[in-house]
Amino acid sequence: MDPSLILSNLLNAPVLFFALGAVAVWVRSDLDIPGPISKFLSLYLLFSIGYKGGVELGEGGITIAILTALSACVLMASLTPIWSFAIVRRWVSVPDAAAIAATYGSISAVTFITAVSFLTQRDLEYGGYMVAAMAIMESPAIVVGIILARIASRDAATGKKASIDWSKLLHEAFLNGAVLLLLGSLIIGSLTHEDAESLAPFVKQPFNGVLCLFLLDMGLIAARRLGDLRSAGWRLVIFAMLAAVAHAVIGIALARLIGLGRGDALLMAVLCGSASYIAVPAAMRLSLPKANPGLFVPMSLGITFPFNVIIGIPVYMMIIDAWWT
Amino acid sequence: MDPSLILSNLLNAPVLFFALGAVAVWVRSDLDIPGPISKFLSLYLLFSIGYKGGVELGEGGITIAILTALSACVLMASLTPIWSFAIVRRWVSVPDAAAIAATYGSISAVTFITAVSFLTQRDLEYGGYMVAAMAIMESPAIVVGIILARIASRDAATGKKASIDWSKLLHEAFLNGAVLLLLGSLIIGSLTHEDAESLAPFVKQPFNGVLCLFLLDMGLIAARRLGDLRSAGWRLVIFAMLAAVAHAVIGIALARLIGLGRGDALLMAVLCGSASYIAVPAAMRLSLPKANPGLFVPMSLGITFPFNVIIGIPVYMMIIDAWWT
Amino acid sequence: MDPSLILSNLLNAPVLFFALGAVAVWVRSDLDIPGPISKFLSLYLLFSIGYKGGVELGEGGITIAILTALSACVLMASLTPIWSFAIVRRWVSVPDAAAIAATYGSISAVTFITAVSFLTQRDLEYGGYMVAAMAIMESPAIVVGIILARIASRDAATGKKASIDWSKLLHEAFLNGAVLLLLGSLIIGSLTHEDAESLAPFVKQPFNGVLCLFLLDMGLIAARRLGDLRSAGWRLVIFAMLAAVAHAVIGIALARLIGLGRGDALLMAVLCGSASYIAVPAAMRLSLPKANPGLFVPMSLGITFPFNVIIGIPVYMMIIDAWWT
Amino acid sequence: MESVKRLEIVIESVYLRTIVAAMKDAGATGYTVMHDITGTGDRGERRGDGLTDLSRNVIIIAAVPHETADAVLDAVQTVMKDTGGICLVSDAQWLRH
Amino acid sequence: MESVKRLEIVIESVYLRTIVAAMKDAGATGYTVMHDITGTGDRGERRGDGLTDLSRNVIIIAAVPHETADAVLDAVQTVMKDTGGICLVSDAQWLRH
Amino acid sequence: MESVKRLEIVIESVYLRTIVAAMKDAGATGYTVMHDITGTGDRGERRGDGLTDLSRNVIIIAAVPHETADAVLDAVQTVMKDTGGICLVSDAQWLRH
Ligand SMILES: Nc1ncnc2c1ncn2[C@@H]1O[C@H](COP(=O)(O)O)[C@@H](O)[C@H]1O
Ligand SMILES: Nc1ncnc2c1ncn2[C@@H]1O[C@H](COP(=O)(O)O)[C@@H](O)[C@H]1O
Ligand SMILES: Nc1ncnc2c1ncn2[C@@H]1O[C@H](COP(=O)(O)O)[C@@H](O)[C@H]1O
Ligand code: NA
Ligand code: NA
Ligand code: NA
Repeated sequence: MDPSLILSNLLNAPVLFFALGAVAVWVRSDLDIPGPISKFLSLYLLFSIGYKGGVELGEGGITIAILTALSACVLMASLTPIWSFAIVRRWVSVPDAAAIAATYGSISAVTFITAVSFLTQRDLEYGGYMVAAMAIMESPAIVVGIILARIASRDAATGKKASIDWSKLLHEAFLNGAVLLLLGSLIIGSLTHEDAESLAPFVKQPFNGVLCLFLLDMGLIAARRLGDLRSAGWRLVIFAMLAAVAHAVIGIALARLIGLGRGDALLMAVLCGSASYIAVPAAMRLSLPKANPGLFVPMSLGITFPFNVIIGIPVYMMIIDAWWT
Repeated sequence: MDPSLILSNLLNAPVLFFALGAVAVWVRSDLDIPGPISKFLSLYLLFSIGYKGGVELGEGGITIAILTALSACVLMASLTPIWSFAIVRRWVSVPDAAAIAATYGSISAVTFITAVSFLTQRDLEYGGYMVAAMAIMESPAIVVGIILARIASRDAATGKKASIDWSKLLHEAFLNGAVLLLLGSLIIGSLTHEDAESLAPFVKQPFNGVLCLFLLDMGLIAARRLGDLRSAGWRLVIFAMLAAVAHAVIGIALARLIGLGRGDALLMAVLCGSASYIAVPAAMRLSLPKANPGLFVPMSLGITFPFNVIIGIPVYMMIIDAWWT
Repeated sequence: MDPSLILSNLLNAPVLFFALGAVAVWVRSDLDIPGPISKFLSLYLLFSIGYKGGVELGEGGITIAILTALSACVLMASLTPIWSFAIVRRWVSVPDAAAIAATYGSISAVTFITAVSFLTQRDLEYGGYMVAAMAIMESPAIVVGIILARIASRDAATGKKASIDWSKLLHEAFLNGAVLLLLGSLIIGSLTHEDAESLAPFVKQPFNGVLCLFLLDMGLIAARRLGDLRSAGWRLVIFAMLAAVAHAVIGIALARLIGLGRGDALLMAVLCGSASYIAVPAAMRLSLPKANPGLFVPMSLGITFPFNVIIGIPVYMMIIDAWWT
Repeated sequence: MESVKRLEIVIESVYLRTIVAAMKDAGATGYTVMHDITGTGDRGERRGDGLTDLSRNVIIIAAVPHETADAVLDAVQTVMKDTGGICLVSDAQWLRH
Repeated sequence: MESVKRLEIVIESVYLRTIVAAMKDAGATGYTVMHDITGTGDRGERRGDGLTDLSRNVIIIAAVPHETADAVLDAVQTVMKDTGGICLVSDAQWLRH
Repeated sequence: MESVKRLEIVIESVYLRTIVAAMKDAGATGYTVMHDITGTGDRGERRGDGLTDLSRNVIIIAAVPHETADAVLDAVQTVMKDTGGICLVSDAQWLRH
């Protein structure tokens, strides 16, 4: 293994802008990115990654190999919450455990996008279908998390079942804006791949720059949330890091098993190893209002996200490099 | 005529993103584009189309042919409200009829821009002066609409004249932000056409991508407004479509008469066939508060706009292709 | 001297868009750029100018010549407030004089950026370290201004010392968002200069276009503020112009003395000749609430800024051209 | 502290200038405006759309001394007859700076 | 002018739909919403982050006739038991358009 | 429901931190802030400009129990002596969650 990969990742513009955001919070600067701009940058990134993935899918078509990979991803997204729940349930209440479980079963689009930028810089290829994999991994964990909460609270002595508004929940899980934009751009990209040139300068050229600005914003947000971690306790902090590594390694093993290339394997690793901080927390607030957002949000945003972006991605790459040769 | 042109227009990225926006509303997703971002995208499009048009005008200079075309456009913008008023007055009150008349006499910048993108994709040329035509067609209909409302209410038995604040009205009509930015960019483009390269990457490369995002937003907005149509009744819905076709065909005939090229003829068609949903509604709210915005806004935004973007543009192109050869 | 340079600067797209903004206010149009978009455009410009400067610094390294130039800049930023205070103190109160002094000691990033765009258009080179100079010139004047206010009020008969919250003040002076983003981008640029290509299309291509939109916004803001000038009186209006010229000429002389090139000399001139309207006013509101923002804000934003952008830059260039040959 | 009437007006944003002008004419010397307000009333939901300013509300708050309150309220009612909207009136104490 | 109860509710924005639905069911016919509200209360600071809508407040203002006020207040309290938030109630006069 | 004083403060946004700190010191435990507020008062129009935060208002709402109300009001007045702004005080009932 080559530790210089970690160092060189640290000297990567996106990672450094993330650090700049965190520094701004620590020195209590008033540096701030207005809310609508955050949303715009994230809309752009989803639009762009979705469209590019779709164009590639449209050119290559859907193969058995792709369907296998997608199935593996959905499987991971559905199983991860189960063991995560079993582990954290020892330390926190049922709703908190379910919310954390759902968070870690789902994915972080920005981590994925940062990994894509990492691959591009190293001229490693990846398949457009991995974007589809990202889109379909966002939601299953939400459903599994809520089912876990329900089963566990049924077990409890009171006998009172927690009632769940399933239509609202499925709606929240599968039709939230980010998922819809990603899937929509993917489909539109695959339908219009023949004249993709007209959109190429828009989806490609500013991509890295927008990612830097967005990670600056993520640095601000993550560092602010970090303070909430006091209430989480050291066990959850450690979980937030170990879960990233463990899930990523399982993802890499799975990628090896089904014969993915190195680029796809890295993306699979970050999908499995990352945790949600947009779709899942919103769904949890609605469906499990008793779950404390002061736990699952800072774990995902303050620990797992920076861990993956700064250390995880190069480490997973080193593991893959070692394994694939 | 070649129906495949309609189909191929349906598989156009901007049109598909418009559809994605509408779908998002129908499945009640929370996909949303923040208000300031909507305004920014529209500022960019006006800036960009104005500047490009201005550069071309500056290079070519103003000719008799151009002045003829501009006069034809102003004529159409002033006459359209008159017959529109006469038609819809049978079904709605005087202020409602006047507001609808003004709406259909004016133009929709996004329809124009979508038509420009349609032309660019087909390598058809158009003159920069058509942008000037768009700018000067926004306002006359507002004035004509208000005059119609005044005359018609004077006819009524009461004898009470509706008083109009002309300075406020003309101000609203000719100095609203969109018109000013468009005209300003046009003039600046024509003054600085010699070093237009320094702005070229900004005004050209992201254009199609921004249009896609903007049409996504328009899809969200149009689909939300569609619900308001219940109060409009089927006659107005049919008017909203027939008016588009009829005005576009008159526009095409006029273009033929004054000898415009095919690209310019298409732009003339969409200018005549489109209806306003920014400048006019705002002016009507102020000058005719009794006019129900639940009628003229959804007619323009929910029917005429999608009709033109999805079906109208390729159909007008087919008519022109048949006529010009 | 060649007066055509002033004329040709007047026919520059950024300057014309600034004028368009002012015109929009004068005709009372509703043209408006939403607040979050203003902030976004300014974030982009700071990010971009900082990163490009950093890449250049990283490539060239830090030399004695650079350190000399930076020292000269800090010196100017610290001395300018002293004589400015002495002059305006005759006409206004101590806090007002101190606030004006701080304003004129600090710099205007947009003036600097407009000068950069002016140089680029004329293919004149400038050193990346001038961006560093801009970053370190923002803050000293704030501190000097507050010290002046303190000394002057101590002199007064009452004997009551104005108490200053130094930690808050230094914080405001050195860690405000704009300074931090500029310095951060500079450092990141110099650290990652080896693969600067991945960000090049983002930081370079839209730069001029964004500057135009931003100057449009500045035109709106400056023209609105101009009305506040009634309370300022003609002496301060004249000061706002003479100070620009005088400080710029001192800056040019200094540049000549330490042997800077023509491009760097122009940037030095605008740094010395420009006045702050973001960092300083915010700091003054907090530290000197008795200072009337109706004086120092419109002086800087309504007079000095347009003066420099429209007339100052080409005039300073002519002076430099005459002197350097 | 001075006893005043606190007026709280919800009105479509296109009418902001109109109603503020009317209130000033009637003697109101100060007011505060909140933007980007949504709401539902007799005439359906108003959520605006960011593109047009149509169908978006503002809230105007004005503290008015008792002696001018009636005149200002009359002015508000006259404008609202054309434009719709609501006005809530309550008593408050004004702490002057 | 009609005498009404003025309810002013501060609640996390994810619960906006829930509480508005409950208030409508209890008889409230109109309401006004302010967005992007920050605040501090028992459960710490809420400043949101623009990216997620989590941890950002809205304010809902509703003028309710005295006869339905109790039902609406009950509905509000039921929702707030799960979601947290505050509700201030005061008397006001409603000037109808 | 508990009877409280409802404070509504309009102040320039640069002073938000200052006044909130003063109110907390005086015993206020919670508050709610609305941003991007414009207005007109003795010192002319304040409409801000998006670029600087200067000349833009915020509204702070605080429900304060009667026993701490006077201390908080004193703190507010002390800050406002330097900064300007207005503070409206009224009675309200607080429905706790
Ligand atoms: N009972 C109410 N309480 C609070 N706000 C209301 C109420 N009724 C109407 N509004 C507000 O006033 C606006 C105009 O009301 P309307 O003209 O009745 O549709 C609505 O969009 C709401 O924002
Ligand atoms: N005393 C108070 N006065 C005004 N607003 C309050 C007060 N207490 C809480 N709030 C608001 O209500 C929200 C939720 O309060 P809590 O559930 O107590 O954290 C806070 O974020 C504040 O915006
Ligand atoms: N009578 C009033 N009613 C409502 N708001 C006011 C009133 N007077 C002043 N304000 C607000 O308080 C801010 C500061 O007021 P002033 O310090 O008097 O200029 C203004 O910008 C308004 O937003
Ligand atoms: Na995961
Ligand atoms: Na038309
Ligand atoms: Na200076």
